[in-house]
Amino acid sequence: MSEAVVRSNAVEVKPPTKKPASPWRLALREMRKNKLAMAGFVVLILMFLFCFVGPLLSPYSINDAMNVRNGNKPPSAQHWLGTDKVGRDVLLRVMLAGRTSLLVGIVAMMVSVAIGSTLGAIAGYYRGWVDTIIMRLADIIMSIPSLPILIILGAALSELKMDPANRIYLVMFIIGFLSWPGLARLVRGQILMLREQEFMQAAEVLGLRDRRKIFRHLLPNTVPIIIVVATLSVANGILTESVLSFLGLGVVPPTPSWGNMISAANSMIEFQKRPWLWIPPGVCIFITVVAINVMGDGLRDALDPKSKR
Amino acid sequence: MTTQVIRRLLQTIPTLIGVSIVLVLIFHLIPGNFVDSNPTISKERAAELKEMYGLTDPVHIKYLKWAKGVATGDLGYSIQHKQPVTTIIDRYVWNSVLIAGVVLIFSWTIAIFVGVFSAVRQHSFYDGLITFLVFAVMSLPSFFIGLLAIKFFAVDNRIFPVGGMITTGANYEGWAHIWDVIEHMFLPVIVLTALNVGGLTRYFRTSMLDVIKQDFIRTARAKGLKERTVIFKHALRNALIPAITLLGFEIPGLFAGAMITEKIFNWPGIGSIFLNAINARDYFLMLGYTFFIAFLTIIGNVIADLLYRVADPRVRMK
Amino acid sequence: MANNLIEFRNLRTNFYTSSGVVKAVNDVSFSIREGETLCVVGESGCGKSVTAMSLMRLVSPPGKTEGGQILYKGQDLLTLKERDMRHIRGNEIAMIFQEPMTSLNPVLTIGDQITEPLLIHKGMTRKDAKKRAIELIELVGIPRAAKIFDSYPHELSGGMRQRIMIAIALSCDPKLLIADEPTTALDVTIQAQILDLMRNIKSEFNTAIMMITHDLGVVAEMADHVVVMYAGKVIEEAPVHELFANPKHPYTQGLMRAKPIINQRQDRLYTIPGQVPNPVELGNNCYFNERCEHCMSLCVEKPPILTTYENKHKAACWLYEKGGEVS
Amino acid sequence: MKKKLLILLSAVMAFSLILSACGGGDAAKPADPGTKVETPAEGENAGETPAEGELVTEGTIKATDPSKSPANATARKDTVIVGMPAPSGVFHPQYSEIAYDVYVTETIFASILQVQKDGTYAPSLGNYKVSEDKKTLTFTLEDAKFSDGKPVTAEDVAFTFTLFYDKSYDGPTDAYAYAPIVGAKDYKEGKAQSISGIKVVDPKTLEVTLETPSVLALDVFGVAGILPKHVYGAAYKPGDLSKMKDTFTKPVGAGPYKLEKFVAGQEVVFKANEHYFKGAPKVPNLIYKVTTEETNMQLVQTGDTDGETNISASLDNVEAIKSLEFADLTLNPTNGYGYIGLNHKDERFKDKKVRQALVYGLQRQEIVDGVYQGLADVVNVPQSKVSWAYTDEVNKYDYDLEKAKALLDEAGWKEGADGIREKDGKKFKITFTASTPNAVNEVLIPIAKENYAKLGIEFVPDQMDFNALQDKVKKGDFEMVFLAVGLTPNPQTAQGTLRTGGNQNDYFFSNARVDELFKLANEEFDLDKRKAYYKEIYQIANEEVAHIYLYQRRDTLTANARVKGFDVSPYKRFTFDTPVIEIQ
Repeated sequence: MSEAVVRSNAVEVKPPTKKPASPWRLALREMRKNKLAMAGFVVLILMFLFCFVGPLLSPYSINDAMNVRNGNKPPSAQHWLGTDKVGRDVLLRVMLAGRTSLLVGIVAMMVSVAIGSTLGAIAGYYRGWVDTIIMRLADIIMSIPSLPILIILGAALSELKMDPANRIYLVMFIIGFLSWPGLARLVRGQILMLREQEFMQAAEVLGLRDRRKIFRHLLPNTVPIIIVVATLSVANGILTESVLSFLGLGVVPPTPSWGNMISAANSMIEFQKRPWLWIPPGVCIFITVVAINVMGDGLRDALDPKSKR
Repeated sequence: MTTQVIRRLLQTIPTLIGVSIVLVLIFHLIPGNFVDSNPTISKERAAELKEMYGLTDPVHIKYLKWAKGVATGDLGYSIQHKQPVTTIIDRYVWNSVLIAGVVLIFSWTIAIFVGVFSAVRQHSFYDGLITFLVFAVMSLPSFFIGLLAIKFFAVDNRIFPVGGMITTGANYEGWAHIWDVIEHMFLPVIVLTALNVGGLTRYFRTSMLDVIKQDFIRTARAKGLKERTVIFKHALRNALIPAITLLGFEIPGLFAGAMITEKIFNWPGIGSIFLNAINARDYFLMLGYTFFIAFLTIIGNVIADLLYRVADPRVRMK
Repeated sequence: MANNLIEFRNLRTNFYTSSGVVKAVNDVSFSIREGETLCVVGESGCGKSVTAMSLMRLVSPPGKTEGGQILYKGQDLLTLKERDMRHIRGNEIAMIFQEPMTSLNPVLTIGDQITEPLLIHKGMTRKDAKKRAIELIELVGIPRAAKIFDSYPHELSGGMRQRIMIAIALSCDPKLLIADEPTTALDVTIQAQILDLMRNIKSEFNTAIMMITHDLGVVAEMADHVVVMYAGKVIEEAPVHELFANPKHPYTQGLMRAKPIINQRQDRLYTIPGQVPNPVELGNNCYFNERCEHCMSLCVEKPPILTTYENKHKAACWLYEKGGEVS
Repeated sequence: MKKKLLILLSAVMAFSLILSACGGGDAAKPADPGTKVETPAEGENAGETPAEGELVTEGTIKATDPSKSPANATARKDTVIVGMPAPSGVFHPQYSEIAYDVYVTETIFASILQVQKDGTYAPSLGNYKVSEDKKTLTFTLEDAKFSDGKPVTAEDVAFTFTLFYDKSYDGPTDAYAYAPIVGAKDYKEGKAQSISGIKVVDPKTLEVTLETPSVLALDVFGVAGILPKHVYGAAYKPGDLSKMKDTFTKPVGAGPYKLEKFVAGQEVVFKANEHYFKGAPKVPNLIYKVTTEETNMQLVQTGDTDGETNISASLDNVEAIKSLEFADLTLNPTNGYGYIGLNHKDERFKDKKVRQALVYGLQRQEIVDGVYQGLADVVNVPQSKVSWAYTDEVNKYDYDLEKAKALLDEAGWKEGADGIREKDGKKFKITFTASTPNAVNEVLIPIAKENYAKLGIEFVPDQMDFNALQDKVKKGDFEMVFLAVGLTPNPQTAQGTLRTGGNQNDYFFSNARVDELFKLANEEFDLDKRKAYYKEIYQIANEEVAHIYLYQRRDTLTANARVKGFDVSPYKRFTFDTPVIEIQ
């Protein structure tokens, strides 16, 4: 049943007036009640620890020489998750790959948020031709199918004499760059609404500069929506990277990422014979993305005043 | 109405031009080309061929030549297939459309029902379970789900065919042929639907939650309508209308998703051809196909936009 | 004296919110007689709307009707099967709401929405239903009914929409019409028209009306009988003239004083001091005690009981309770 | 046409099939945690494959129990289904470029000559004779008919040959470079209506006159699928072959089968050509089914296919096929090889001693075994060991660290304080351009890094996308690079890589004697004489270290044992067996 009735009846009841809770504290409280979201948060923290602290505890190191004679060994006491084709410890690789994948997701998100919120805010604030140009640009990027363009950019930019170790940054930026229009639209919508509100007239009266108005007064008000989109786009970044890796255009070996680890096990025989190669990275992607998604969903519920119980 | 349609169509022109410029620029940057990958031809011959294909033109000439062709419905010449790009697209795209269409229908139907159910039972155990499941299928890379599906459904248990679109050598006719194709569609459709349905389900859930809180739902209930009528006639209709605009953006998503599944399930669609084209550096096929999808997206958006105006009485065109 | 159409007996509806249990309707009893207009008065959040929704059995989670009975024609509505209850809603008991702008479904035509109850409750054919719907539209005073039938809500003004809501509510000749602040969101002139319309309906069809309002002007104009609610409880109940002439409860008195009176210039309107108490933290006392001018020690110790006095006047206040003075 | 395999090979590299590797039977003990994994002892020699016992790495492994063939395969009494990656639908012998289109055209069209298992040409639809001055080739035809029943005549052959020289011909054959016919230039430039060097003598005889003698002309004319002029003539307009492209999916030829149906991306269905001049094929229906790397093995297993051309030769796959028991597996050396290219313009690599040191100092066997587990050989010449022109009378360059060090010392590269060799104040640091993802590089890079460190050379990998790499190589912008190349039956094509200024010679290798030998060989049609020339070429390439030759891997052909008669070699593809295969 809906909450409509509740809203029109019971919620007229004034909220408890114990402490004037800030919206953030309210959101946090709301978050804490969402068990699924909290679980996601905890899992995510564990995953970060696993990836960033784990390798320090491993007896192996990325600089270990490869030894093909020790390759494709099933899990054992020495190698808990076995070894890959060229004899590297899968557990260590999974952890290091996690660093890459998480980093890709986070940086891609930051790029997307930086571009998306700035352009969105500018478009929403200035309106007119600035808005038209920015939104047209967003349209263009949104209407180009992202996967082909990712593939092509990946190929085109490999022209830059790029060390494969640095290529992940490229991947991050491409993923980030292609995902800003969605956020820009959301932010623009919010800003269009906000700029008509009274506190903005106050800012107007104070004679603040545009930049200050946009970045100090307007944008902060869109933070909840940005946070939600940002969270979800981290998950998206991780998935996109893995698909690119499958096509051989993502993070390239020897730098491990979850995506390229799975795609290294690309034949059915490998799939059946050596599950330790693809199950660990697969499970890691799964856990991480689910965790981020449920957390993002929880955040959305918590930060969205409309969905308050 | 007609003027609205025309105006809306005219508005797409700058976007289309923008898209085409961006595409040509990007494609121009791609290293390697088809001709140079043939090791048996002399340098003179290679130069001759590149000239013939217009690969040596500076980028603005390339753009103008190509744009001129596009304006007349010619997307260029596939060097690899030695055919016009439109012929190649026509040869393979329908198989992709078939999958995309079925996936679209399935994923929307499922997403609507699940999303509605989940919204109606908000915060219940079912809602939590569905939320989790939805995120679960969204949380695996498409190729991985595809490979897993083949492993479990086609290799370990031979429930579905391993891949392809028809049983080779069977020469089925009529219904047998149709059933054969359907059988081969199962796995790719399941995988693509699973991937597609998650986001949509969330969308419908949120959208339904918004609608269910509206006053007119209370009115409908107060009329003594059955809950089913309230949800599906009164609430869903309101939730669906804004979703129409989503349809436009479904197109690139579906075709992009299909690229991976076609590759894995050996489905003879345009996606796998495109992937090959990239690897072979079949310049115009890459460019043509990408532009084709962009074009579909833009047109899809226009149609969605117009449909929205038809469907929503509040903005209905007079 | 007419029969009781509806009888609330010790109704309790609670809301389980994240901050605690809200007793939105707390042991409420009163009745509505056939053909009578009963007004329920109170501030926002006093539980008057929830009482109505409880009657319709449309309280939705986290709210729950947990005690008491609502007798309609001798049947307890609260124990009715959902199917039977559906047959009562919109058919025997109809309801109109405060926000005419949002209470109609924006994507369905007016005609669709008016004919809906006719089709399901009266089993009419589409054709008959349309005919009846057009009659109803005319009945509520909207000209060019046939054209309106095919329009969408956004094409109508607020007043017209509220008329349409009334038409929908009347479509099945209900025994009881619940009107939840039907005029609050409307212009004053429109308000008067809507109230006129409702009065006409009442006299024409002998429909009982349960009108929920916070506007004593509306009460004076419409009511036969008045129930005053405060913080989920009925604190006073009386025939309209009796109440206006002789308000007993300090809260009611406050309400009366807070009402501007025409031709009488006041420097300041009277306001009842203090705030509505936090519904979660209600103690075992008179909920009005903090704001009451006449607060006594007893008032903070024990809740007063609704007691019947002369002229069918009921009130829940220790001031009139001898027992109160004793203990 | 010969180039298709090369294309296939590049494609293979581009997609970089990750050849699954298996350490099965590896006796090496797992290293203790925390210690560096030991690399095999220095000087340990190649040759031994993992202690697997008798790993057959070449030839045919017969099915052990043909009766295990799946029922649905056995049920096909008149149809053979062969799996392969998708052909693109260019079914025209002069245009088909990717290997799978070539498979189809070879099945539908017949050519005058046909390649044998050792790479030599044998008469097929006809034969040829060379004139005294070696400039005139006379082709004679057998009595043969096209699948539509019309006879094959010299007119058809002339028509076919002429197409190669059309101005608008954009197929993969560089006809003029291989077979400079008299008058071809004039024809191409539109100055002549026909090519004066192509002369129909009588309906069974055709004379072709070349400007200069070229043994490569056979690679154009000998293997060109003959087009029936009465069918294709309608689509032919000099200077505008656009209509020819409409005929791609409606091929008509004189080959063993005719096209019944082409379902793009799915299958190519053939019917036996009852007019085939060597007698109608025994199998009435032949289907090429599109398969993918991921699942082609499963299709053989389920009986969906009777044969599969594209299962990569890895230990995993070999074992899996063996375990099917009903399938014959043919392992052939791939007609190509992998090598490390050196930029001969680089000052350091100009010194032969340095180049040799780089070969001696690299554990090639270790690398090759690491990648292919025995299913590949280390090679020392740029030729397949099954070719008639092959020689192994060359330096084997077995791993020899001391010798490598000595050579570098001699070359003036002295070890510096940091252990890195230097000369004239310059450190010896090699940037290694490598494509990624790539299975070979994955193994090669760590081993080479370590090997060369021992030599006092810093080895820095620079990994990139395959196409980017190719671009760099074309521009000469590299020092050292790993690549693989395909071979053709005619050893003469190697001139592209070894001759000064050769089209494939991106490494600036230049040797006057090699240039001379190639010229001599190209003007000689006698096999024995040519063999001697090539031998010398290979010896020079080996001695001079034109490239660091690495390996020749394996290709497979898997066939359900119910189909008999496949007898393939790296040169002779299964398509040539289609007229003779039988179902048991």
